[in-house]
Amino acid sequence: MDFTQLFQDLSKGFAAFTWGNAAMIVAGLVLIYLAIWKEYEPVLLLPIGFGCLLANLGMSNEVGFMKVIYDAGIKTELFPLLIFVGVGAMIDFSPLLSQPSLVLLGAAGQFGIYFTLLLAILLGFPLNEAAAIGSIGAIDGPTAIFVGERLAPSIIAPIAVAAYSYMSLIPIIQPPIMRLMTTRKERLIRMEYSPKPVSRLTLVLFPLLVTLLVALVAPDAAPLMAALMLGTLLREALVVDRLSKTAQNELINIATLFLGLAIGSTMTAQSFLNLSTIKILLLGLLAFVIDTIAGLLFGKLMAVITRGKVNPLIGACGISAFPMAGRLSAKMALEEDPTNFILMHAMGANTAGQLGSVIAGGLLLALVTGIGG
Amino acid sequence: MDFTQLFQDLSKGFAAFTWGNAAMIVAGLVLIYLAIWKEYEPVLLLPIGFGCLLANLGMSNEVGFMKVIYDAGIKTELFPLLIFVGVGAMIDFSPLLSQPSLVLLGAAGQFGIYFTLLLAILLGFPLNEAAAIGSIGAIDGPTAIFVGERLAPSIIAPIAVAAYSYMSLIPIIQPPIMRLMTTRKERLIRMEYSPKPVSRLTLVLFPLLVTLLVALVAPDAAPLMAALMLGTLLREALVVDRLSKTAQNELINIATLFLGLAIGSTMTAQSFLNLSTIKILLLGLLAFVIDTIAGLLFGKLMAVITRGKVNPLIGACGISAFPMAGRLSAKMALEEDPTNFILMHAMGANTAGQLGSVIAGGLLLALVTGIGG
Amino acid sequence: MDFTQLFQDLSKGFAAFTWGNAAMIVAGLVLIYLAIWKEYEPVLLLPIGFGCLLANLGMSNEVGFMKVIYDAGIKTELFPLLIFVGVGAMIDFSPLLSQPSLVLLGAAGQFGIYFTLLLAILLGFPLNEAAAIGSIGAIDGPTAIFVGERLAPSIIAPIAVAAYSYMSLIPIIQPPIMRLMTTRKERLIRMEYSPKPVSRLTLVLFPLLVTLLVALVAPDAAPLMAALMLGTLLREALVVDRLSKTAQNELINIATLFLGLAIGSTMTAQSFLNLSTIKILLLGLLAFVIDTIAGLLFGKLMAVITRGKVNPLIGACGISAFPMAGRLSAKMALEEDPTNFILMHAMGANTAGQLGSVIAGGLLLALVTGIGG
Amino acid sequence: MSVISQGLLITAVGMGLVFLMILALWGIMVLLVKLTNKPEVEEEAPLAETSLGESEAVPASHTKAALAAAIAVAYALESQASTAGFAPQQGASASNENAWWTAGRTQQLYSNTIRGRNR
Amino acid sequence: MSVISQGLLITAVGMGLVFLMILALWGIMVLLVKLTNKPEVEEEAPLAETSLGESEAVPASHTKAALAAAIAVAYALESQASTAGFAPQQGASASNENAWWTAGRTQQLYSNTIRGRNR
Amino acid sequence: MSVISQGLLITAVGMGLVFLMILALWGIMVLLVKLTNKPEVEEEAPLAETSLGESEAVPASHTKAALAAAIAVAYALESQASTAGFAPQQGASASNENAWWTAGRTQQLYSNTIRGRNR
Ligand code: NA
Ligand code: NA
Ligand code: NA
Repeated sequence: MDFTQLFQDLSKGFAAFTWGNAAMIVAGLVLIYLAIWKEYEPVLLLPIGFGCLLANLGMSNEVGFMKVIYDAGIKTELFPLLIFVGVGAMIDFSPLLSQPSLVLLGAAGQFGIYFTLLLAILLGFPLNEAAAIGSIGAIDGPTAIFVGERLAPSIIAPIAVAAYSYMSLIPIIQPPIMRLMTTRKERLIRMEYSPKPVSRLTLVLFPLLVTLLVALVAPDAAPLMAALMLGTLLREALVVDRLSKTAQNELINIATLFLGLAIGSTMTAQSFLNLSTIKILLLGLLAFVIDTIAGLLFGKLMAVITRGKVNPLIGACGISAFPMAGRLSAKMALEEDPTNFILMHAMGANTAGQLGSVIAGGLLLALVTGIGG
Repeated sequence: MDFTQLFQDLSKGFAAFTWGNAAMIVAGLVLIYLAIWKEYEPVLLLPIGFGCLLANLGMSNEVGFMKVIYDAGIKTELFPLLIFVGVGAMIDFSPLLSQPSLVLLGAAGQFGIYFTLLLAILLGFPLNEAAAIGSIGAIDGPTAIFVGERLAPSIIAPIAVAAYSYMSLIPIIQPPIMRLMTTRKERLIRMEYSPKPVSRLTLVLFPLLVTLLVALVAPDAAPLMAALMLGTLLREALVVDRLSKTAQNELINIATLFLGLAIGSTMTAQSFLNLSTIKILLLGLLAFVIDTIAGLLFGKLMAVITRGKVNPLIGACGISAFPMAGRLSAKMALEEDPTNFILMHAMGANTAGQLGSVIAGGLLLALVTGIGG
Repeated sequence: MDFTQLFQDLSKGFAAFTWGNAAMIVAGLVLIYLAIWKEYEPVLLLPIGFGCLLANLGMSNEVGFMKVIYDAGIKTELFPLLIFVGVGAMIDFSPLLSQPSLVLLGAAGQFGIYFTLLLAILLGFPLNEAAAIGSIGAIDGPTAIFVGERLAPSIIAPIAVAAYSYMSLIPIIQPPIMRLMTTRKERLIRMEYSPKPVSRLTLVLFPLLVTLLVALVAPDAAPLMAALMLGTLLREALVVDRLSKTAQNELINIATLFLGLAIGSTMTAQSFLNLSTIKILLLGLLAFVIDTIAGLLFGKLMAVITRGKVNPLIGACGISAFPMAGRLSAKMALEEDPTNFILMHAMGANTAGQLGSVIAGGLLLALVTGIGG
Repeated sequence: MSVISQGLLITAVGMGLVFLMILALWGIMVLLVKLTNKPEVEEEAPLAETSLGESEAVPASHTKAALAAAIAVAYALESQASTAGFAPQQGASASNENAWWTAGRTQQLYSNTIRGRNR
Repeated sequence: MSVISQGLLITAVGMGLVFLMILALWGIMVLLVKLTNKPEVEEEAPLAETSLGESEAVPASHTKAALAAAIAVAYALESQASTAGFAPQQGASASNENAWWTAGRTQQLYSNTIRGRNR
Repeated sequence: MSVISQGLLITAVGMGLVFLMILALWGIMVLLVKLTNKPEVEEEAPLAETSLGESEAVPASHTKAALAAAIAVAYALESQASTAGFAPQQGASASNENAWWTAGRTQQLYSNTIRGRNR
């Protein structure tokens, strides 16, 4: 009988615990605090924060049940896709379809991706990691995780944390930039409510055509776009309420909970506590700022071209971050003029940004694989 | 730097696209059209149609996330079984139990299976494929997929498509046959409402006894029947509402969505676009017709034997296709006489057909394995 | 053509059927009877009973779809953990937090674990099996399955059956012991309703601290405790209702159904029908009795120390068996005095027992691995 | 043996066994119903009257009750649509046949909901 | 080629392709809307009046109706919160723009629910 | 070492550690509650009165209120049954103890629902 071994076995929890773990646990607690008391994307930050705790208490994604969950949902790319089916079933594309020109705003809001990529290269990241960091600029959680997991799985944790944290910080990050970049006169611009009705046929054909287009031109984005469009199709078909509701509820809830836990479980001290992580978090913030600036500039351009028929504020929704960015732009316009409702246009631009983000993410994957691979 | 390779990588979506893919995409769109505008089994045809699109846009069941879903649910036979748990929880066997003789109609409606098998052999299909095609005659989606996947996984797509498409076409396929095969006088027959109450004990013991019987006599059908009877048991136990509702909702919805997608994802041009598929689709249609005829003939026989106490129309429900066939028969009787309600008897025969189909499917598996294997 | 083989293939169900299978099917039917008509933990005993039927009809956890389910959920330990997430989301720890001293009762109710372990060793079980049997004394299904599966997977079936059956028999097992061990005067003791409110911050920090403590001191219990505390966190966060409800409904229902089936599917005649099983079932019953006695004795001790401020009846809730034991204690007090409400205290002690059981289970794992491994 | 002979054999044996099993099922059901259901005294009518409470003139109230039942069943059918419920009552009771009859009438009235969306 | 050159190339090609695809999407959408939507006759106002039924004085009832609509939308928004619904109507119809306008007003009134809990 | 000695050792160490951990938990809980809960002024009684509004005669209204509360809780318990809820209030508040008391009374009245179906 070896008492030493018994003691070792009983104290293995303490023995494996490091100062780094303690620091990461504090980080996890901060995420949980932000989730609960600041209500920053709680459905994701809370599981991520709790997963971070677990990772630093011996339950990382490399052992036991967290490995099972991680392998089943992140490695197979299933969780982001399931979440996208649910998101798609929640998105109403009719504001965009009744004002197709808004789709252009969805392109401008992707500049941050490439700007960040360049900056990350300058900071010494290899191409694949730089591109993965750039994907934070897609400002869309599932896209960032999908692209990041394929290009650089070792830094998926800081990427996901940056993507979701900043997304939840949109109401803090964007307003100062919006005020700085637009004049009061511009923010007062009223937008005409388009009288064009959108038929059911349009709403059904749209997801099918988008899937087709993206699968042909940017096949690397195809799974993401297909999942998103499947959700939209379930929603607009009107005949499969059962499936649409399941996608919007059980499916997305379960996938979100486990995606959050799994992402959090990669945040071990040894993989997260290094200079790279800090760089990634800073670059991610920059990506958000650049995206917003590019979107606003493009919005101003459209305001000029249309001779003041477009309120540049909706340019800021092109970054994706659906639906927070859309709501925020409408709110900013209301702050200047309490009778100026641009919610519909903002949501149109926001859904355009969602599409643009997925497309840009897919192209990024293809380009990096094609050039760097 | 190799621009050619970059271009290749960017255009890989187009490069892999063939005319066959285009044709199959049209086929997928047709399924989606039938699902949405004709409301033919939309919860299945819509996912199948969308899966077909994906399969021909580089996302077949042989790569990526569709492979994950296919392997997890079709190869393991889990999806059809989960669906059956949900279906079982939706079936009320009391109409059948209060008129046990109706169960005989569930045997007659299986002739189509064997007739189709013989015809398929004559058309040159090997025995295993012929039997798999025959399983379309079970007129029950999960059974056809379960049997088809075991006997001939390479032709599972046309089998599933035939099974679900024709099942949704029941209101178009059956009425002419019903009018042709029965006289107006027969269709006017009223059926006595049996006063026999069915106790809870009966309803609980029934699924247990059926599981036992089938597992002993037709063990190949045991998983299917066990899943169906588990659902019924959850329903009739009355003490596990939680589980019964979960089976009828989340479980069946999620399984249905992914089963549809997975089946659709096998419909690649190279596996689907050939003469065999056309033959299978035609044979499947024939199976439905034969089943209906056999059922009606047996119904007429019962009408004679009981001296006009059985309306032959309910013979057409013995084919399974639960619950569409049952509703249709009742509707046909109402068309002749708006006060002739035979819904209960039709549902009894329909549930008998459900049982008969599973049993026949299991026996088919055993016989083909025993003789041909 | 070999008719003998055909006949063999058709009769393989009968051929494989043994008297042992028949006996086990009767056992399964008894479980189903208890579930439906006695309402003893029906959500678990019904699936276990049905799984037992399947196991003895050729569908055990070693073949086919039951193997898929077993491997996916029991071998990976996922099902007990998912159930714990749901249970955690149902537990209100505020009664315990407003009277922290009740937590002591959660320790006393674990004596049965070790007493049973010793007895099992005396009866000739090897150490790992004896400890697995002892885990029945945790009086908590997921804990017993988690510990049992790690220490002695071959006897997981009788352990699970004992754990859940006796847990459902709590209203029959405990009352006589409670009457025997306590005086009427003791049972009449009224407990003060603590006026201490519990803040949201407390309720959020509690699961986090418990996870931390247990992960460091009893890392083998960490997954179980983490799952339980995750559920509680989702509940108390108040900002993730979606996830909390999903955990309490879909997640726990699906996991419960399949856990039950999978456990039942291990109850084949050859693994279950032996002397060991009978010993295990008897030892399990003893574990429940000892746990109750120890809890009551500790309750009496607390009554003495606090000079009659603690009703010893709540000692019986320290055994876990949440929430049946808590309800039962409150009911016993009411039987003596219809105006004596101790439900809150009983629930506090009951949740303490839940925590104590998980901790004791984890320590048992560590000790047996450290000493015996 | 040729494939077609095999097919014929399978057909013969298969259909034979299907009928045998269905006959066995019939026997089991008859036996089961006989063993598990004792003859019950009629207790519906009084129950129905009691539950309705104010039934004065029998024919009138009967019509009203039938209408009320029809509406109730229609509502139930509608609300059960999401779970593809088609039976008027879960767990058949003594008033089984009336419920089915009413359901028939109701479905007739609401025939556009027969081919529901969610199945 | 250096990594930074690769990055610049990716940036140029990437943003170019993003704009190309978005332009393609624009074209598809314009075409799609044109092909699938026929010009419809106005039919909202009478419908609304009919459905309200008792509108006597137009200005007053209009205000009332707007208020009623706002409340209804607010309620709908509230109850849709659990599915993160943010659009006033599923499946946009002819009265699309009014609904959005009303939603805007409602969200203004209930601004504290804009950042809902469940997303 | 014999197996039984191992068992005794495990028992001794195991129960010792269980008690140690539970004691640690006790300490943590006491500390936690002390640190996170500031003393609050009584605010229940007026609140309750305000919410009920029309309480005139104290004894009578008290009984009525208790009855109303009991019914409400009973209803809540019933409707929570599907999620195995057993606590009278999610997220304990200042009126914690009253709620539990009421729940006790209610459970007594509806004792047949104590062993609910769905757990
Ligand atoms: Na973006
Ligand atoms: Na059939
Ligand atoms: Na215990």
